[in-house]
Amino acid sequence: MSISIIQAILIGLVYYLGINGTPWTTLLGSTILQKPLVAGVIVGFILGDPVQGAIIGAAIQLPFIAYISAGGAPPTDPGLAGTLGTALAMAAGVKPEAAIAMAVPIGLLGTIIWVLHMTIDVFFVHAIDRAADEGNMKKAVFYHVAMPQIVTLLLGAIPVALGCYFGSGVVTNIIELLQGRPLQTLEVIGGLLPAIGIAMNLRAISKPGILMWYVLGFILAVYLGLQTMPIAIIAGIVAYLYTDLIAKTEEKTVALDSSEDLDDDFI
Amino acid sequence: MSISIIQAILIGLVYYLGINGTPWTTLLGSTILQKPLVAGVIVGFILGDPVQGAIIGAAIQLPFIAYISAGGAPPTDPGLAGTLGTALAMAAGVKPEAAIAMAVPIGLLGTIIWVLHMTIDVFFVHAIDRAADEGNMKKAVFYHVAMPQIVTLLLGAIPVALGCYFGSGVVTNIIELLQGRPLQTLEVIGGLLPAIGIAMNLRAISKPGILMWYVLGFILAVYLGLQTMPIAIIAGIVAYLYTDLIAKTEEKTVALDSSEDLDDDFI
Amino acid sequence: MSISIIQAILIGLVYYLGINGTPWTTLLGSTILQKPLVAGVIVGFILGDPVQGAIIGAAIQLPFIAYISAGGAPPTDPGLAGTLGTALAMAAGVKPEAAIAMAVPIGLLGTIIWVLHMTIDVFFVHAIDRAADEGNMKKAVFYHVAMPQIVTLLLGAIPVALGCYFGSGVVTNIIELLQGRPLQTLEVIGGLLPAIGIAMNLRAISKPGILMWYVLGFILAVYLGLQTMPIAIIAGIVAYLYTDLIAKTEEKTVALDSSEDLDDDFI
Amino acid sequence: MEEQRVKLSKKDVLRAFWKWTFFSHSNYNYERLQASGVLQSMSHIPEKLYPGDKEEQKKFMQRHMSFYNTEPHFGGIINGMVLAMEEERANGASIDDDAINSIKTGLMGPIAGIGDTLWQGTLQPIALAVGISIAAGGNVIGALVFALIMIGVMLPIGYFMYMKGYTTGKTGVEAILSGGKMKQIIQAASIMGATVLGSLTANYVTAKSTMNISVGSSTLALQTDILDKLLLGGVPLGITLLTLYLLKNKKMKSTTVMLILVIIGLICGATGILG
Amino acid sequence: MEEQRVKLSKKDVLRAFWKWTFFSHSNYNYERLQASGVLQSMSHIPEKLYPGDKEEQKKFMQRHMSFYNTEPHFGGIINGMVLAMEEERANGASIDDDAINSIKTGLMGPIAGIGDTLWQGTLQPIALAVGISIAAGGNVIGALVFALIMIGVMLPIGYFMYMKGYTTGKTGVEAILSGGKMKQIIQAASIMGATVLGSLTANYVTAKSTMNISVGSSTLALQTDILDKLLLGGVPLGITLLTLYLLKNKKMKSTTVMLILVIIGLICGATGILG
Amino acid sequence: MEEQRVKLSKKDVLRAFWKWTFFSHSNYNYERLQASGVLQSMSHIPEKLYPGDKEEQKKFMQRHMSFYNTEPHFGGIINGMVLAMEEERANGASIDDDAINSIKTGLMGPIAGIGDTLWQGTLQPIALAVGISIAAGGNVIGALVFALIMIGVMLPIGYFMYMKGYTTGKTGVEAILSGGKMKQIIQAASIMGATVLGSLTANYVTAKSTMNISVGSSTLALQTDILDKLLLGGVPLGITLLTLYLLKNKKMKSTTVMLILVIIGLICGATGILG
Ligand SMILES: OC[C@H]1O[C@H](O)[C@@H](O)[C@@H](O)[C@@H]1O
Ligand SMILES: OC[C@H]1O[C@H](O)[C@@H](O)[C@@H](O)[C@@H]1O
Ligand SMILES: OC[C@H]1O[C@H](O)[C@@H](O)[C@@H](O)[C@@H]1O
Repeated sequence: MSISIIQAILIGLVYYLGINGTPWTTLLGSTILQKPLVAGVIVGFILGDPVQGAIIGAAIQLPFIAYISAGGAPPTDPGLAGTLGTALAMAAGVKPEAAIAMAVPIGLLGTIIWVLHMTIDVFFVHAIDRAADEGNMKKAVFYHVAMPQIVTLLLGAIPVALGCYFGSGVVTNIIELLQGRPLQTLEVIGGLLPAIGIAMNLRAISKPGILMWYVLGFILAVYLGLQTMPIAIIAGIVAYLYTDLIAKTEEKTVALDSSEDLDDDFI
Repeated sequence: MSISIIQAILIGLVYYLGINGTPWTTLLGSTILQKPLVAGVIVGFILGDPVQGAIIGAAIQLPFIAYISAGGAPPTDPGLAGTLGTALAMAAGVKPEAAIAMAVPIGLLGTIIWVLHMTIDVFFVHAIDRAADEGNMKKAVFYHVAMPQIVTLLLGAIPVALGCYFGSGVVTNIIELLQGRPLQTLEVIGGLLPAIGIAMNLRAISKPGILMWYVLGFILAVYLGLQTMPIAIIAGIVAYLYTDLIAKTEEKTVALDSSEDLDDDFI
Repeated sequence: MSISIIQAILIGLVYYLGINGTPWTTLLGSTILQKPLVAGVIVGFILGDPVQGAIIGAAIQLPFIAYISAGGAPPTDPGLAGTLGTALAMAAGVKPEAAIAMAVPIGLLGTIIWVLHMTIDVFFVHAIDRAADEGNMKKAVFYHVAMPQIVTLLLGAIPVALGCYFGSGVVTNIIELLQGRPLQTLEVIGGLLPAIGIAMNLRAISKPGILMWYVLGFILAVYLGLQTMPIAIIAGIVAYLYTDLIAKTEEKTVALDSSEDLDDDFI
Repeated sequence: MEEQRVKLSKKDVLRAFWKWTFFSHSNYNYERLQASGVLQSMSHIPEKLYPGDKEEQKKFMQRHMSFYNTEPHFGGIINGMVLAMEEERANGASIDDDAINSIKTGLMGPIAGIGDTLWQGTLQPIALAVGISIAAGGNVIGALVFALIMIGVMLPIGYFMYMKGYTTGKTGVEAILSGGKMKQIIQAASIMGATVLGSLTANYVTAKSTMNISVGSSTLALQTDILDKLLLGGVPLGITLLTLYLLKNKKMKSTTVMLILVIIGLICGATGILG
Repeated sequence: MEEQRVKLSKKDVLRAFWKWTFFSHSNYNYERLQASGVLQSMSHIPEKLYPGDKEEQKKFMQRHMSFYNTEPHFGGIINGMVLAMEEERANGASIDDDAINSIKTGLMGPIAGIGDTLWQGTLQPIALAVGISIAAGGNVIGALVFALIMIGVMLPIGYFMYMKGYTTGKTGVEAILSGGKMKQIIQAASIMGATVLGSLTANYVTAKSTMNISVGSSTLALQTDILDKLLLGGVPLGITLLTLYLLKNKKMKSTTVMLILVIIGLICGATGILG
Repeated sequence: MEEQRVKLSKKDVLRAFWKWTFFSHSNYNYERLQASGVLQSMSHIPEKLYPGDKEEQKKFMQRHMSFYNTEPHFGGIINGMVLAMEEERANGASIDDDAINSIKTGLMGPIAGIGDTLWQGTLQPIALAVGISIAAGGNVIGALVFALIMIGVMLPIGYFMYMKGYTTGKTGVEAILSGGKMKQIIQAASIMGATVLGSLTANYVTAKSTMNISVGSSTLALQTDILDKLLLGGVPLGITLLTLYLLKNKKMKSTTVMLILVIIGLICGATGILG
């Protein structure tokens, strides 16, 4: 399958819209489009096969399933993996497992785009500072809303469109070359990568003892074959009951402490 | 299959014996006979096919599985559904699913019998009042034990016997007419009805937070395929351990409170 | 299969090495060799078929799975069951289930050897007492390390070797005779016997309420088909969280008590 | 201490227990519910406590015709207690009609709540589920197993409660009821009951959609392709929670709610949304 | 009490909420992150609070260009609060620049932590898992279901938080944050999140050995004959815990850790240890 | 402070640990159990502490021939402690024979209880279950896996305990033992152990009825049609609880109970009730 110029540009647009901060309900809209699960279907639609897009997108989503982007520098870009990755995988006609292996390095490239726009946007902040000194709100709004979008659009959509248009042939050849053990090795790597997102996420919520719950979730899923939704519900209920008990114990201490304060006051 | 007069009368008797308050070990005996699960087998036995009776009775039991009768006016009468319902279903030779759909409206009719005997029995209470004023214990006992039973027997056994004898033909015809989508719709309704008993029961035991345990039981049953018995045992143990922890926390407060009282006394 | 003299002696040696207190890392080494699971493979190896030894040994291990030897008199000897039992079962070519039934009475015989060496060793203690009175450490060490081992070696290895050499024919004949219901009955008995080890173990850790956890483990294993390892992990985590909550409640009491002591001091 | 003139024999108490067990609801009625059941269960008592004293016997009878309604097995503890109070009263203790009556009316409600939760709310659905699972395949033993579980558990409880009430008397029973242990048992039983009701919902409320959705050329089964991925059994769960909401928060009568369910079933069944 | 001169209408607050919701990250940058997002979300406010007063309007603009970064949905509570403070200030309350600024910098961190845990750490992986399970078989609805779950949960939260912040004001928000209930919610969400991450590890991290071991004549499959008996999925679990260890205890950058995993995968894949 | 004259080297302590580990039960006997094991483990110590002083060396030997029995791995903490006390004593501290002896007899019981629970009661059955599951199919690695788990866990524990005892000394060990943490560990281990024993009962105690019941024309299999519906595995559970009852409440000897089980098995097996 080859990708036409129009298709390549549309896919570039999808990538742009999935960058944090495009004027969708920021983060809610853009992070949804950023997901390979979602972008995959749309790319598939653009390429004329939404069903295949859904399958490839769902596969590419896997290594990013627990990806968490908090503040600073993201380690990889699910948005690029989901758009360019899906497009090239569909063009090369590879299996979902191979699509994962292709999408992961593509995701890493995406961080370049992130660094660029996060740097260029600094200029606009300074422009807004000046607008503030002038008390010119219109100008401030213009520099916040319009300018960065143009930059991000150029920085995002163009490389992706080019990648789609010129990349598909190259990638098909590469995939050809990798048949057999090399591709299998890429699949092994693809199987390990979700560990990063999960571990980063775990680090973010890490508290003493939290690993026990993690292992519990793991054991329940492995040995009982439970999917994520029932485990989430069970865990939510048990967590509530458990923390409620802890809160009950601590209430007592607070009650105790305050009553002692009272004693002190009386003496 | 047609139902003979003798059979109809015997089934009427079974219904009578399942009305709360017949001189069986009240509630224990009568509520057992009242269950379609039990009445079904007996009706089947009377009609010459206990095995089919067991199957139909177990099916009709379903919408009444969590039925709870506390004090006031019951919303439906499992006793009538289990006796008349089983008899007519067997006579019409329908599948268990259709038997449920037939039994449910029959159950609703039963509340009429309940209202009647609960009203008529008021006369006997007044008669016992008079006996008390006379200090006549024999008469009081007679009005408590014998009279209401005669009334209940007539109110209960006769309509059921008539229903069995004359109803079977009618019901067979109706069932004939309902084949296809209508019967399927009745089955849909039958599938929803256990929700009532369950919800009434939940309302009766409702406390803050209790719904979480309900959902937990639901998830465990749905996703792990656990039957009621293992869930009951697991829930019993976990509930004990959980409430024990709560009790331990509260003990402390009590201990704390009382020790503070002590302090007050000393000062 | 017949057992040669050399093989019989080697098996006797394996038994000796599995008696508590042989100069292996005591208890750690000897109790490992004492297990039919381990001894079975070694005996199989000696008899030229380690795979069959593993199968028979694993089976004979079953009735001893929760066997606990604490201090006093052991009720049975897994070591003898695992060595002589495996050897005779392999010689007779019986199925694993029948091997269990054979090994259990053999295990009971082993307690005789235990009683003998525990009694004879008393002499050496007295000898060491005398060495202590003389301040002769060399002699003390000799009586502790060397002498009891010679006795245990003779008491243990000789009967086992004889049993292996002469027993195999006898046992094969007996097994022949027991075909059918008798052997089946032996298998029934074999199925009941693990209850002893489990119950002794439960008795050892018995605390109020502990049986609830036992039943919980049972239900989880029976209804969810969980193996021992996942149950152990789940139980370990839940037990930690549960006891931690209890500890939290009790801390409060301690905190309370001590703070009250403080109050007393101040007044 | 005053010497005791009349004493109920073990047999007297037992007879009262059995009569209560057999006839408590014999004359169940809208006006005073189990009132005459209480009286009849003690019909042999007045002659024992006030032999020949017609006046006191008459008063006894009148005393026990007041409104009464409780769960008979657990509530037996009240009946037993009342019997003990009557005995003391006959022996001169100053227990007036009010005292006995207020004990009855004060305790019958809470104990009915406890008893209904433990019995109808927890034990009975479990025993029914077991019985159904045996009987559904055509096994006539299912009904018997259900009956034996119920009788085997409830009769001993009824006996124990009645005797406990008689031997502990008024203060004892109040101590039991206000103690933390009782609170914990109710709490635990509620939790167990709710969990069991959850499993009953999963096993016995059925509602599956048979609708298909066409997206372009492919067809999706609403139930298996979407709803089941979201939450297995989500529809039955939702319907039961809706029912609870109507009953509890909207305070609808159960017959009204049943009608609503029937209408929902009619519409969804006829249109093929459910089926 | 002083009479209130200027008052923001419900519509003013709503506009600020929506602008924040749409444009918070529009000019996201390394120097001050969401700074100009805060200003732009309130671009219609200065003219309302200080009609015609150019000087105060300028000060307002300068005030809100300071470094700001939080999770936008939960963090809206801060923005709402700031709006309320600005309103009070315009009405003469003695709230100086420092007060407003320190509220923003003091709360943005903790609330980002809470928000990210609840949103990205807990809700999002669950919704993704549901979406993937639908989509993996070629069902285009999967993406939609994911999107609807996210929007359906997060938009109401964002709205509620912003309005809560505006109506409760400074002291109210601090009370909420320091209360035991908030602590419990975070704790419970962390536990739930960790458990869900465990199930994700089980379902999505894959590493199976294809090695065989020969013992004498028989051949053992390392994975099915030994490792699976020890602990099902032990290898993926171990790899994830190793990753966590490198990230958390060794404080490695996530890209470094990714490189390490790639190398492990390369070696194990090429040698056939995993495959 | 007095200057220290003799000091045990790290190597002395290590030798004592290894001798204890290898030979503790070498001369296990009915009269004094591990008594001479304690002495022999420290056979190189007297010459070190009292070089040339025959009298003190003799006393040392006599001192350590008293009754001793504990779980060797966990109990090493006592041995280590005793070694430290002997060293202090040789350096003039006023520690008499009684002090050392009472420490040994006072602690050996509780620590044996703890150790046996953790080791034989919890770890060993789990490791055996893993080993059996591997070996039952004819895999010779099962035994090795079991051995490695046991050694890998127990040897480090033994080493840690001995060294802990030596370095912390008397007061330290008592503090550890009376601390809440130790209590919690035992409690948690008991709970884990009991749960594991439950799963062992389910997996390894087998008792199935082969009886059929005829009701009219139909035949019911007692096991699958009735018992399994009531409670899967109810018979093995009941038998194990009966065994526990006989052992614990009836205080029967384990051999008696074994005999009873054999008789039950004989009767039920011969009559075909079980089979
Ligand atoms: O960490 C707070 C916040 O930081 C950035 O704004 C983004 O990465 C958000 O997704 C995140 O919630
Ligand atoms: O609610 C108390 C009591 O009321 C009535 O007597 C009956 O419905 C009983 O089943 C119930 O236990
Ligand atoms: O009970 C303490 C201890 O006693 C004996 O030494 C042996 O049975 C050991 O296995 C056990 O640990």
